[in-house]
Amino acid sequence: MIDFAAPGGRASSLPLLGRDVEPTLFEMSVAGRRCFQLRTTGLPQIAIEELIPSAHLNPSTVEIAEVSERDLVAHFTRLSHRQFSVDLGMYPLGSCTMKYNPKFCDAVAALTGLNGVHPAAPASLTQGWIELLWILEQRLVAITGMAGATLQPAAGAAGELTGLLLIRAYHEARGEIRTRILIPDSAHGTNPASVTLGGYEVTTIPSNERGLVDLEVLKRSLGPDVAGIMLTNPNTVGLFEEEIQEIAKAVHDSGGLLYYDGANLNAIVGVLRPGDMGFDVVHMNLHKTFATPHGGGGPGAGPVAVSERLVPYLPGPRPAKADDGSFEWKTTTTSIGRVHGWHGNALVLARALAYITVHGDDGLRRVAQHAVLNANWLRVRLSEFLPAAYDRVCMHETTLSAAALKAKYGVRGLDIAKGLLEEGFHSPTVYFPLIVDEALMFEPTETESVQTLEALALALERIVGRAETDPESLHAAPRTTPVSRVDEARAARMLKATADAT
Amino acid sequence: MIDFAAPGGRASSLPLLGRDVEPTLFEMSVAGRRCFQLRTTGLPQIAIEELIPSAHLNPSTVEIAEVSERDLVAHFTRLSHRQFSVDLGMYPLGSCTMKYNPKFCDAVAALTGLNGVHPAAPASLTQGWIELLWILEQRLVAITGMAGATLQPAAGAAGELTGLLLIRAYHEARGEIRTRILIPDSAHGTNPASVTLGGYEVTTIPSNERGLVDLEVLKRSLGPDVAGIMLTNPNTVGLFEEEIQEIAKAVHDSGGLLYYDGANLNAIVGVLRPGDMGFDVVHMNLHKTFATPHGGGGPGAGPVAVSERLVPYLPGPRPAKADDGSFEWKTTTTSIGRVHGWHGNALVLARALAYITVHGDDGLRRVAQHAVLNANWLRVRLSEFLPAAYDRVCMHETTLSAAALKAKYGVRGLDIAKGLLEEGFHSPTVYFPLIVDEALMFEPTETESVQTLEALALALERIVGRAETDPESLHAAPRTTPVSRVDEARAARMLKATADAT
Amino acid sequence: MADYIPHTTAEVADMLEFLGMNSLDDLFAHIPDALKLSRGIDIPAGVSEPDAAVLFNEFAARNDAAKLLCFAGAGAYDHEVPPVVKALGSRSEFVTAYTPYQPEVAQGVLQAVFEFQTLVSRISGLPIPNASLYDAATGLVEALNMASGVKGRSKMIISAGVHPHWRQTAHTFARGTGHEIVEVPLVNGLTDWSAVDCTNAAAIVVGYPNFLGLLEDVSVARSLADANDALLIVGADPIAAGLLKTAGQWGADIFIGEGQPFGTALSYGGPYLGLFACAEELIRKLPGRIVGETVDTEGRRAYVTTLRAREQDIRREKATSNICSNQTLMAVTAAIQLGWLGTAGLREVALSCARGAHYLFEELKSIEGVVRLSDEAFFREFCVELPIAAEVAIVEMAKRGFLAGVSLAQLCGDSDLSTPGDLSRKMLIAVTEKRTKSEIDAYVSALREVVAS
Amino acid sequence: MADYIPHTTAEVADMLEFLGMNSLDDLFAHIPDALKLSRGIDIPAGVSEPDAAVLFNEFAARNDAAKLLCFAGAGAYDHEVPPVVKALGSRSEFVTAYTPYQPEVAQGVLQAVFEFQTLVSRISGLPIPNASLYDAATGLVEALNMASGVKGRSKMIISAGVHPHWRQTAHTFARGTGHEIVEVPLVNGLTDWSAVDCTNAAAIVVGYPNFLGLLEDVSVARSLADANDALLIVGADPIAAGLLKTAGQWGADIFIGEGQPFGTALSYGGPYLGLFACAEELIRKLPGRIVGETVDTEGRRAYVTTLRAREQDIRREKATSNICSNQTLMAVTAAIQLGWLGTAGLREVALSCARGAHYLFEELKSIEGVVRLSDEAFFREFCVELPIAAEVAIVEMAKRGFLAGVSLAQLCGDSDLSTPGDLSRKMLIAVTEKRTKSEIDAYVSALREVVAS
Ligand SMILES: Cc1ncc(COP(=O)(O)O)c(C=O)c1O
Ligand SMILES: Cc1ncc(COP(=O)(O)O)c(C=O)c1O
Repeated sequence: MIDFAAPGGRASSLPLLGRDVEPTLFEMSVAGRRCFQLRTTGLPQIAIEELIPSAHLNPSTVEIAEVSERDLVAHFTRLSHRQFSVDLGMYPLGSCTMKYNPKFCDAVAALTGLNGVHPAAPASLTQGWIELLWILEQRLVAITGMAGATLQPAAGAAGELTGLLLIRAYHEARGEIRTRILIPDSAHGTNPASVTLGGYEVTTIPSNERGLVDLEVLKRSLGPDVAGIMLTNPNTVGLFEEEIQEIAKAVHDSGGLLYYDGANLNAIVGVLRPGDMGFDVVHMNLHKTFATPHGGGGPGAGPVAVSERLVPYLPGPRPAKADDGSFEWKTTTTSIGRVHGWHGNALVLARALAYITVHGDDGLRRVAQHAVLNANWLRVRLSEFLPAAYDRVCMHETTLSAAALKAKYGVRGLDIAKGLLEEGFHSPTVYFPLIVDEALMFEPTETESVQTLEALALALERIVGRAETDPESLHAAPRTTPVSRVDEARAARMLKATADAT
Repeated sequence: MIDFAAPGGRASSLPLLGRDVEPTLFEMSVAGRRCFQLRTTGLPQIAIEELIPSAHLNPSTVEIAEVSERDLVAHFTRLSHRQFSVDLGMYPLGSCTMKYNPKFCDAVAALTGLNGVHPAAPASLTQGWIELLWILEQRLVAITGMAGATLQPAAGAAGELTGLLLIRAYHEARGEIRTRILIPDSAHGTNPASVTLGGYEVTTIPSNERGLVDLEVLKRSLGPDVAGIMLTNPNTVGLFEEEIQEIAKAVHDSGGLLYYDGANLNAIVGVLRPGDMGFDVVHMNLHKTFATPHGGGGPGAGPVAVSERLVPYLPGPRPAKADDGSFEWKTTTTSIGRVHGWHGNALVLARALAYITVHGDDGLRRVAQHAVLNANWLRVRLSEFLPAAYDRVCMHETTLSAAALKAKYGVRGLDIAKGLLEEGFHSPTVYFPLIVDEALMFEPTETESVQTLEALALALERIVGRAETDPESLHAAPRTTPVSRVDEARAARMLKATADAT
Repeated sequence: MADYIPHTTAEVADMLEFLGMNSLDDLFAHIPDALKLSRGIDIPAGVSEPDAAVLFNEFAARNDAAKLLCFAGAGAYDHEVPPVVKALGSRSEFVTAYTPYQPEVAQGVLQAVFEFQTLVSRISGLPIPNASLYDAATGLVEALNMASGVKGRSKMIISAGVHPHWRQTAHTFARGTGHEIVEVPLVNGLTDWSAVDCTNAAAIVVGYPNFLGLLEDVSVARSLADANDALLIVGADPIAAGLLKTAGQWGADIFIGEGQPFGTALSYGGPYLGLFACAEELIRKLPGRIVGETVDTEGRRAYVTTLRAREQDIRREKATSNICSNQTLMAVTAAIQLGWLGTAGLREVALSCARGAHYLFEELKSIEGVVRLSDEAFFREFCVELPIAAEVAIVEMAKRGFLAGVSLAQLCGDSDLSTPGDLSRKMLIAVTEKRTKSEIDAYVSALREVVAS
Repeated sequence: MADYIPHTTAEVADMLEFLGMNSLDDLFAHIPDALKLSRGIDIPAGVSEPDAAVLFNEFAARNDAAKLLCFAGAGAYDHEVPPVVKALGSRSEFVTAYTPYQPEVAQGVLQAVFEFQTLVSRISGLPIPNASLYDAATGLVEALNMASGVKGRSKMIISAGVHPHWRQTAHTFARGTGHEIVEVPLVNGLTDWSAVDCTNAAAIVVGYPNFLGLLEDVSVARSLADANDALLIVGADPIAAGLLKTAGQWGADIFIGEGQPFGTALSYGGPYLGLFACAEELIRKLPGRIVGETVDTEGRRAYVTTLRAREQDIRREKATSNICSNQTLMAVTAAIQLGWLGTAGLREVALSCARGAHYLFEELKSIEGVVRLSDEAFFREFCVELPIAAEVAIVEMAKRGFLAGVSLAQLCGDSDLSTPGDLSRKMLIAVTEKRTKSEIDAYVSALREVVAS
């Protein structure tokens, strides 16, 4: 498949040493080279043809790549050096809560007693795991002010869809046919997509000029066909929906339920509870608020907690404590069924419980307080040269706009993002939420120090200065990274999704 | 102590993003910030003054540095990105045997059953460890063709001195007073230094024009005052001392003993044994031949194996098997005593046994064969544009000379070394051994592929080309590294060995 | 209480002063008081890491299953994960990275995922892979949604040989999409397609091997798909690609698979790795992220997430999938594990699994009362009927050091078409390359003892 | 047999052809045949990693000591090493790096060692640290060699309160250097300087605390050193720096210490970390490497190993030390661990050790027959005399889950001046910050049981 092989020992793709392209695993491959070592089984070496009918056997061979262990290590270690991460520096990414991921939680996940357990092993042999998950469910319920939860959803989006199916099951059980879900225009894209997959239609509620749900429009949109509303609070621009009680009342009065997108839970954990605001369903992104690492895009975990009236429909099985004190798995007959192949992203769940155990109630409250403190400090500090989209106290994140810079100097949000890479920071979230023109959303999280916030502010100040004096240099940014700005259009136009594509 | 604090979250010192200076831990410190978490002991909180007399208490506080866990992680992760390593690319460092360090051996060292054992725990509670070390001693003895060994020396140099003390003990027991040790002029600096610390005088034996010990001079230097000779074979220019049997006979005939510096064992492991060549003492650098990682300069391990007549003097305690099959520690009454605080660098020893276990006799032979193959291939390939110091078959490393380039273009060995850094390789060993003018010593090891060797050759060819056309660019190298060429003279002249030094 | 907050008291005071505030509570002043917790949340006070470690070590110690030699499978397999793969897959740059939305500083994850995609494509025999889904069960759901998006139909024909949890998950999500799911029963362990009405079906789904370990003749399903203009979805054990025909070779339009066997520990079921690939013409409906090759402004090869316009953040309610975070770290790990295995290693693992399973299958003959459920061809897993309840046998075998298998009754629940009759005495047994002959022999002896007693 | 060699058969053939050779044996043709092994070396054939893992897991399983609550010390202490320190210290760039001889690509290790040196300097109270030595025992040897180099004398006065293994090591190496070592006996656990003749001594060495855990009045040794123009070498427990006076504050010229308590696991005794620092004027005789700050050609701060002219590779037979590879990785780890502890943490650890040890010391009063050996001030370790042999007590305590301490007889061997009388019933007990009150209480109950039975 490959007729040449690249040197594994040459490190010129390493930012430490050069700027070469890193060969692919396939380019490094040499036929006959090997790396794997397996146990000596002592089994009779019967030919495969004697075990499996030839109709099933692949007449050719699936080629992987044939590299030495030395080259395998060099390749992936070098790739890791071409990758930004929380462990290297700040990610002020709004809506993502890229906080420090405690190594302690990794150590928990590395316990053989946890990661060596087969998911179909009977309850009697997995008491530790079931208890762990049972406790986690209790903690999440306490944190959100709900009555029960499922731990199965593997990420936030899966949690959303699960929550919507719970809302559906609730209405159906009451014989009600409701077809619409309200969503504010600032919502994350997963929300409308989940609504559709939940079998509902989306009705978009515009935000008012304060960046909040327009209560009057909302009330007008309600009706007997509305199954519920999906909100994030604080919402995706980082503002608290101050009229949440009125919203909840209006929705409940019309027979609808309230869904809480918990992506922004970091702003309120230990301070407020979605349940107290009137929400019926809450998903949590454990990979945000509870610091389980993002893994370059996953795995996450998106448990869903619900109020009393939705508990009967929760996916099963759920961990339960039997009368004799032992732990077991239980599914109600009214359950909507499973939403994951097994019990959810169990090791992620264990990490989250580790995080919660260390913090406790007081620690979690401090998390929210300092996350909000950092965001507001940054908002005020940045307002000296970059306008906030909404100029008042924010929660855990703050949304700015580069619209003025764009108008004046042709420097877009993206240019600022790329400029920030050159300055030693990951970029903020850009162009989300859609309701803010040239949005730049900064979420510092509580684990960054004020020194880092100040350094970020100074970097942004320099970039704004460059926008005035040398906008071209920002269009050309970043230049210090392993690759310079990549051609995204070409990637889509001439799709090459595998090394074999031509 | 520090009146400002540096941002931990800014990654501009990261080669991936920029070229800033990385702040020190002390610059990142903020009074009152904390990171550590300890167990809750529940002990009475008695004031220290009630436990320890004030004469012993420090009236002031030793200041460490006060950083958050997030900043601690960012700092040391970034430092790791400013560091070349085997896992990132090739180190063709002669005399160092920088081969791939199998992760399996790390996993062995990570076993709690090994690393959680207190060194003073009684033998009955540490049977696994003693057996492991007992087996390792047997393996090393088999590999070297010796009769017994000590595992205590913590590195090669410690092994050398231990070996010299064994030679001394041997002669002393025979009532002989011998004062000199012969050393070839190509020897590694630790050899003469160890000789002095062993209480001997060094007599230097010149190498002949073939890069080998001059047998005639050697014979002339022998006498009743010569305690022995220290040799490396293959020697430090990578050549096999072909007259080793004659050398051994001459030394033994005059009552002296032969010491084998095992730094170059990788060339012969499984193929030849120092014992068969006539050596009486052998130290091994487990961090070379047996692939235990160098750790940025240590820990290593330098076990010393000896022939029958030296066994009684070996340092103790040594692992032993009792009649009932259990394992115990034993010291002979004639032992020279301990040379390490405990049992040596035990986890390094465990790694080495893991390496030996996986390879076995045949695997180790393959190691030497392919190490020598790689070195010779590289020698011939490079000879197209860089002369070898000795133009014939070498062992596991090959010594070239940049003397001609220096004479012609003013490009020194050091410039070539720095140029190679820009090309994505670590540099070879330069200016060692001292007997070769502008020495460049390349040791590819068996774990590098021929593709990597070819890439290295092409890089060197480009550098030689630059020497001709643009020597200045080589004096200015390296320019792609986190720092450019450093001012070594200034470091020595204005010593600043701590952040507190002024 | 412990936390990871750097702020000193003095710094908090300074920061509040900068904001013109007096206390941290001022930050929340705009929130209705009625909503604020007065007594905190009802969870225990925090403890230090080493105190918490005691608790988690206790949890771990009470999972006896972790100490047993594993013969359980059912979609989760005990494969070798060597130290080198663990070391590379746990590099913190991969672990603590965000989704690679800024490609210039994310080439590490992007290239690793590109390599993963290439490997998924080869293993599936289909040209268009994605960057991963949550797991195989949700992968099935995505595949069904894709089929319905492509075909504009809602009837789904699913073999009862597809893993029961995957089918259950499909049923759950069908509540939202309104898909009509028709399950096709097994006869003698293999799908009996004879009675099923595939008219108007969007997709036909078959497991290969099916969850009982047996090798289905996928060509029958392919013919049915052709005859009814439906898509063929094959859910395959990716390890089988070392020996058996790929999904693509059987003519599948969509491949789904559970990627856990590629370097991910058993982990009590997660995080696992949903593998997904499809035919060229289905690309516009592909769920999830896809990494593509491109160049940077200097013409150097570079990678980027592409075809973003399909995804929920751009398409919003019109997207056919809502997936955002996926299982990237497991995908990176799978690329590493496959790089470790190489062509020969993947084949060797598959062969060793097959040999071990067939050896055990033969050896079990010698135990009276243990009936092998089918004599159809199987790969590395098979089902037996015991003279005692499978759950009892598993608990007894555990005392002897073995996780003997998976009880079908526990796995399937009550109403499952896949294995008619009394499920309670049926047990699924899997063998991986980690099991030696002597371990298998010991297993047989132990099981003999258990069924005899 | 397994190996990590990339060469395929075809590549080997090509390479040999390039060399004009026919076989790998040709590479060794210039070596006398008589030297070549015909049957290979006498060690078992190689096995795969997972097969080897079985063996090493068995070794590990047979070290019961690893499972016990540790009250053993004697220079090796069971301190908290948090996951964050393990994760950072095991980063492969640090682990697999070579000695930083090419500073441009070694700033990571160099800066970490520079930070380590700064911390050693602060903890020792002395301005010139080095980049580490093998361990404290060999550190003592280096200190003696340094003193003899500086003073041109060979008499060494060493308190018998210095760890017996350190003293034994000093005796061993004195065979080469010809140093005359005079040991000063203990009385009631503390050095009795009254009878020692220090004339012509190069150095006076004292332990602080001494190896019995007791706090020596170092000023007496300082006066003796002053009176005889000798150097004062203090071997101190570095954890004590969290509370007690530093070596520098006591007037030491040289500090040596065992750095294991800073982030290194017990590891059956190694690799550990020799800490070393000295007064400004001794710098030219400093053993081992030293990292210094400098600038690069662009004026950016940079680090480099410096004062190389002292070292063996340049000074050769004139060097006062032969050390080359040291314990860099442990030094880097110590910098990380100290960064984790910070000022408050180091103090807290020291305090917690002292409190735990004193609490246990008091509680032991309640056990009849257990005699505390001295009432002098101690830090975190002390010695008791048991009514039974210490080795027996330790084995019995192990059955109850404790590593009770260290038997003095085992530690010291026979002829040791440090604790006169019958050593066999004496046991050294240490307490670290990892031991809770309830663990200590349980220890006391268990010991009560053991000495009663
Ligand atoms: C507001 C909001 N909702 C939902 C999600 C989706 O969560 P996940 O990526 O875990 O599926 C995100 C993720 O960024 C988000 O920011
Ligand atoms: C030939 C030779 N001898 C001895 C040594 C010293 O070994 P160590 O650094 O393990 O003390 C070396 C190290 O480079 C060497 O190359």
